[in-house]
Amino acid sequence: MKEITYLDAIKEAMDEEMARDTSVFILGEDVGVYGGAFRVTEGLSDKYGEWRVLDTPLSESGFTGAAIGAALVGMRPIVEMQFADFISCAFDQLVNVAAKNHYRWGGATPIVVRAPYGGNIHGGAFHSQCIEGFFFNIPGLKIVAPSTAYDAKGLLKASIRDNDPVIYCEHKYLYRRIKDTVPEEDYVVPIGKARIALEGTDVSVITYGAMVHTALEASQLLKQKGISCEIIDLRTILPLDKKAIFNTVKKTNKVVVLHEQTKTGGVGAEVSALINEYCFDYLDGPVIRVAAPDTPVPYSAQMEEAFIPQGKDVVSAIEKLMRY
Amino acid sequence: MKEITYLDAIKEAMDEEMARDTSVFILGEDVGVYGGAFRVTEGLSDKYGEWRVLDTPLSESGFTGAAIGAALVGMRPIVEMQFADFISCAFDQLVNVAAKNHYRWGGATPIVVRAPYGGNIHGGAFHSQCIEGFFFNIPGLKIVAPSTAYDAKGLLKASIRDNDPVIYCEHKYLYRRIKDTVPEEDYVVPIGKARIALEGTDVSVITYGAMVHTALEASQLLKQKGISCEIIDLRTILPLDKKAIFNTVKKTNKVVVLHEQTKTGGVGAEVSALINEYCFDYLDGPVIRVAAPDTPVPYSAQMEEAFIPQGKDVVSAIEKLMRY
Amino acid sequence: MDIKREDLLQLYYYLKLTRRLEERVTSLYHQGRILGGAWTSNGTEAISVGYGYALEKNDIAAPYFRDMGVFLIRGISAKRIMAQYFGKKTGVTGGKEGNVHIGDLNFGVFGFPSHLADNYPVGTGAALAFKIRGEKRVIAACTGDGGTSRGDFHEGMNFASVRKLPIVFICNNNKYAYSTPLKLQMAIKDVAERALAYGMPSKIVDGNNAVEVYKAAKEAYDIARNGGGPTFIECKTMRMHGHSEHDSAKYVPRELLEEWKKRDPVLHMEKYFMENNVAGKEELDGIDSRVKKEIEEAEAFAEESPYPNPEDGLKGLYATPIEKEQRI
Amino acid sequence: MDIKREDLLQLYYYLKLTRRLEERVTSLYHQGRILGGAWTSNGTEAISVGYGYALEKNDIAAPYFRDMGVFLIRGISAKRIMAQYFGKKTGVTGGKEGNVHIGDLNFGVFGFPSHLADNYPVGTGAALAFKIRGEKRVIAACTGDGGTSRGDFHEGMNFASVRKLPIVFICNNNKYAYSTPLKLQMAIKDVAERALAYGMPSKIVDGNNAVEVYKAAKEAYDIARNGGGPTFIECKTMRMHGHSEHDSAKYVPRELLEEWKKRDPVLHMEKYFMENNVAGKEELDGIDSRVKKEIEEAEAFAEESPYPNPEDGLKGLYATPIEKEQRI
Ligand SMILES: Cc1ncc(C[n+]2csc(CCOP(=O)(O)OP(=O)(O)O)c2C)c(N)n1
Ligand SMILES: Cc1ncc(C[n+]2csc(CCOP(=O)(O)OP(=O)(O)O)c2C)c(N)n1
Ligand SMILES: [Mg+2]
Ligand SMILES: [Mg+2]
Repeated sequence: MKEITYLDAIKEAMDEEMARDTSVFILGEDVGVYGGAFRVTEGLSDKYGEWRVLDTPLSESGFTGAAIGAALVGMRPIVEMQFADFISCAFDQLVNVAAKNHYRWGGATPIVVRAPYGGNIHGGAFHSQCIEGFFFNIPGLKIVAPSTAYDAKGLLKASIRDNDPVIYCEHKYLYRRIKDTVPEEDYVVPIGKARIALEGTDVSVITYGAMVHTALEASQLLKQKGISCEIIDLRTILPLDKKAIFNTVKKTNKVVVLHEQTKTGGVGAEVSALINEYCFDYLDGPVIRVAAPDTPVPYSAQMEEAFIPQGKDVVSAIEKLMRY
Repeated sequence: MKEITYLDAIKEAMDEEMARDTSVFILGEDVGVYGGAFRVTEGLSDKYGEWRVLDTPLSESGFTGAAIGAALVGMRPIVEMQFADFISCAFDQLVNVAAKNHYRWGGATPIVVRAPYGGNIHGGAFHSQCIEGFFFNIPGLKIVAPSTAYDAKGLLKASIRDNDPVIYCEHKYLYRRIKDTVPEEDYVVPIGKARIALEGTDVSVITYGAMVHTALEASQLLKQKGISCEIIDLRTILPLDKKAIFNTVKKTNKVVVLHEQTKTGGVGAEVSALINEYCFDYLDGPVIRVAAPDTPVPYSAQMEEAFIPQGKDVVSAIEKLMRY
Repeated sequence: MDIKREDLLQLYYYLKLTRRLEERVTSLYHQGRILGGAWTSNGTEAISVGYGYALEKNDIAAPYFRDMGVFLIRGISAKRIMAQYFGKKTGVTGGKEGNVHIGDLNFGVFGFPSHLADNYPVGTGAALAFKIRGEKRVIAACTGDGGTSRGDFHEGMNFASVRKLPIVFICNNNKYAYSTPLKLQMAIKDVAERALAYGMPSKIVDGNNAVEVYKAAKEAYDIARNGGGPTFIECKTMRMHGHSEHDSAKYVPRELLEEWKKRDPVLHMEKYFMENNVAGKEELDGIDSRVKKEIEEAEAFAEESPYPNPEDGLKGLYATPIEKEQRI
Repeated sequence: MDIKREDLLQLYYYLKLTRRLEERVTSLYHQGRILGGAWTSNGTEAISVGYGYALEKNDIAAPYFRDMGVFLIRGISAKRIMAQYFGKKTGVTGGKEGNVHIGDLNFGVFGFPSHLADNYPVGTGAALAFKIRGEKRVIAACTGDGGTSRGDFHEGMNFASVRKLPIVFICNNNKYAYSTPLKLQMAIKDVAERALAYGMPSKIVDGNNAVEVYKAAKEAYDIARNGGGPTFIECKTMRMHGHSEHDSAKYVPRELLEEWKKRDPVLHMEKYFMENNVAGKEELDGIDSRVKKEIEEAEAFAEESPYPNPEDGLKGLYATPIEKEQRI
């Protein structure tokens, strides 16, 4: 075992998969010599050459489409969006080509789109978005969002080996801020499986991405107040691990869904609706959503802090729920 | 009062608004001399000339972006997508430019994007999509979806006069299939207000678009079995009329949410989550969603019929709920 | 470039097969016997036949919706195509898709996504794969004149040119995009001028001459195959029907149609065969009989084939299904 | 084209103001005193100053992020801009946005959406409005060399050219898009060749010469204003800093920077002024003092300004709020 950052976990996953399988390659803006805007691909172009770590023209739709075509003939491309926000320019290729190829005519499209997403970095509306909502209603895509270095590595490997288009949401706030241990040997974290980030008995917090850490912070505060939280880290957002969700509901009977994404039409809505539909009798209170308000991500420090759910917001939601 | 089709209601709204306000104009593919793929703009180019009913090159992002720019300098453009499905190509302009202009820097962007959407026409994955899910998690947009000629006209007028970007989902299956009465005089249907399509006492069906008619059909069958349905036609999808939703829940205590859109991450998830969050104590059973399965829209008649929610699906969901 | 007699006859065969198949589809459409609409390449078949026939077995085609010739040449049978039109289980996509929305990797054909020009970047990606792997394969991607106005046209062309990828871009310039004439689509005379923006060589060919299209495509493939990079080929033609069969195309001047009728690609080829002693009427009639029989069999096959089951629509979303997927 | 002395001096003033403002922002960035990153137009200021100054009062600018000169010339004050960098309530966007993500319709400036080239179609739309309404106004839209690879570049340029709209497209060709050199961005020598695809006239100008940019822009605006349609202007320059201040730009050859340092737009203009007796050192120093003072005042203003309130972030989503919006 060794301790590495979230960023290095992503890099290692790519490095190892590229070494293992020559059909894996990376393309995007400035991923080559420069090593990517966040330096996630640093060093890989030296190792694998400019055709496997390929700088593209500034054209998200073009290079995402190209990844799709390469995948159709047997490659396993990893597309890097410079910021997740720019994935909007590739929306059509992802939604209408990648997502529908296999269903429509049997064309498997094993691409991974790495999307550095999320706020807390004073990036404003165009460099902070959570983009899972763009794709959450699109059958045919898979969406993952790791919260630890371990999952970042294992989920990226699983995504690369998966035969479907996977949107890999890497939270850029976590890149260098978190570290945890990963095995020396090869492993994958299967797509479609949530994990219990913290076992608990009184209330469940269902979340993913950077918010897992916010939930953990809240759980510490609540522990002092005698409230035991179970934290479910979804890891895969599409499709959701319904079994894991239902299990925790059946255990604690009280649920808070937490995400950084804006509230309306977010992942939390689906989680809440599923629980309502299938675990209604197990609920001892409403499913409360803690999420960003329905606005673009504001720039200034004060507004952004108010925008992004904080530990204290989770605490007060849970306290409200416990009083129910 | 006069009886007109859903299609004519849309045309009349445009015609009257163009006559009333010279800043209103239409742009899109084949909207001019040809009158649009569905003939919704037929005759308008004769009346208002080729610069106010403007044929564009085949470029959804280009002409949607152009609409945004025209709106910023005081015009009120109506963009016609030839099929709603092609709005995917304009996703970036809508999500990153139109939706965020006002919040970011105060630029009001009064555009209407007409999106002929929905299935039941053997159009397959690219000519049948419900696209509200593309935009449902995007703060700054408004989304409306009329189910009657009356609302089609009134909501389109309201959308044109609104100062924000509105995605106007017109269900192409309804174009020539439904007719109802509209006043001779000018009227609008306000954005953000649902309506009660049928008053009832036992169970609420919350829906919109073509599914309102499916719900009505189901309510007839259920009436014979002694079950009284209340049908809420949302009309505006973003933002939702929470008051109307909560009122019906408080009245019937049992809810089915129905939509043609695929289930996961659909509007129904949000409706269910809102009810759970704010009306938990009023619920006598789970909120059940009746929606299309999570696949692209299949082409063949058999599969498409199974894909699109039918009256019988609503009936069985309600019967299940009544037994709860 | 020399072309063998047997290739000429094959070109003729596919031209006829495409023509008769789409003519039959048109009739069936008007009889209400197929499911959905009917878009055909009527009068412009030489394009897909020419560029499709010039491909080699391991090459790939990324077609658009007026490329019936390509589907047939690559080996997707008339039977499966007809069944596709009928919405049958035996259709190319098992009923998941309709009409020309066909793709089959077994025959090196990428699916056509309706969104025009989307296949330009997608094709570019396949070419990139060939280049990365050092394979001597090429891909041909096609779109219409209208499709060249889309951003994906630009992004695909540019990327392919920057990296000198083995792809040939075909454009079916049939003077209209639905009702929109060229002059409202672009402010240039020839679509080929678009290629200048990418430093990409281009050619303009008579899109009604299958042999000319074939030769131009073959030449461009050879260049691409040998590391010379992409070419853009504009095939000039005229759309002879409406955009689809429900469109009477009143917006098209009669004279234009009259003029182009004389240049029909089938007639053109027959005349060429006669003048150059490639084949006589009898031989051509023989080919035509074969084609007719094939279409009849295809229709019978389609008619007799079963419809898909409603629940088939739930299958095939993912290539890697989720472990113990919880269907709830 | 003649240019008045007073205009020349104004160009100089704005060139200096832009330079000194961004230099100050850079220092503040390194001191950790501004919020977020710092992208500047250092060494390429003549472009935004030139094309911005050539606009008339009722015209519009749709800038990109290296267009500080445009913001200032249009009348967005250095104070508000500095406050914007500090994330203050008095900033151009009240703290909703940061740094160069500025727009203000009161001064005829469209907001810059990060997504490069998005402002090309948006600008085209404003030009369309002018044409529909018969107004004699023009709009200038700008992007970088990298931005020209985007689909929206293509779609905006094409639409504007087909309809001969009163828009002038500016391209800041500074040889790099982040780390990506031109040769990996396009397979042409001059970005201006892109315009050929649209039948649009183009011009190549020295982007380090504010007067040349000004004249070229003015000429193009005149043509556009009088119904002559759009022009594409490529301004050749060199990005002298990293992509942003956190980028050391090791990938740029030293010699290239050395060469272009000699062509600095401020030096260039000062030399021109001396040689042509436009203004002497004293007068220019006077302008510089004025500029310095303005920047100092701007910084003081920004420092002293209050931060926005956290709840301000909930305001302003819609221009037409929903009746009795139910904030839950
Ligand atoms: C992105 C996109 N927008 C709109 C359409 C609807 N549409 C289908 S065919 C067509 C016209 C295509 O014209 P062209 O590219 O010239 O091809 P042609 O039909 O003439 O062969 C349009 C607008 C589409 N398929 N894709
Ligand atoms: C669509 C899009 N993709 C990616 C980015 C991230 N990005 C910001 S600036 C930049 C490079 C821009 O290069 P260029 O257009 O040449 O402008 P320059 O920075 O050189 O002035 C990139 C890739 C972006 N802003 N927009
Ligand atoms: Mg055409
Ligand atoms: Mg540049």
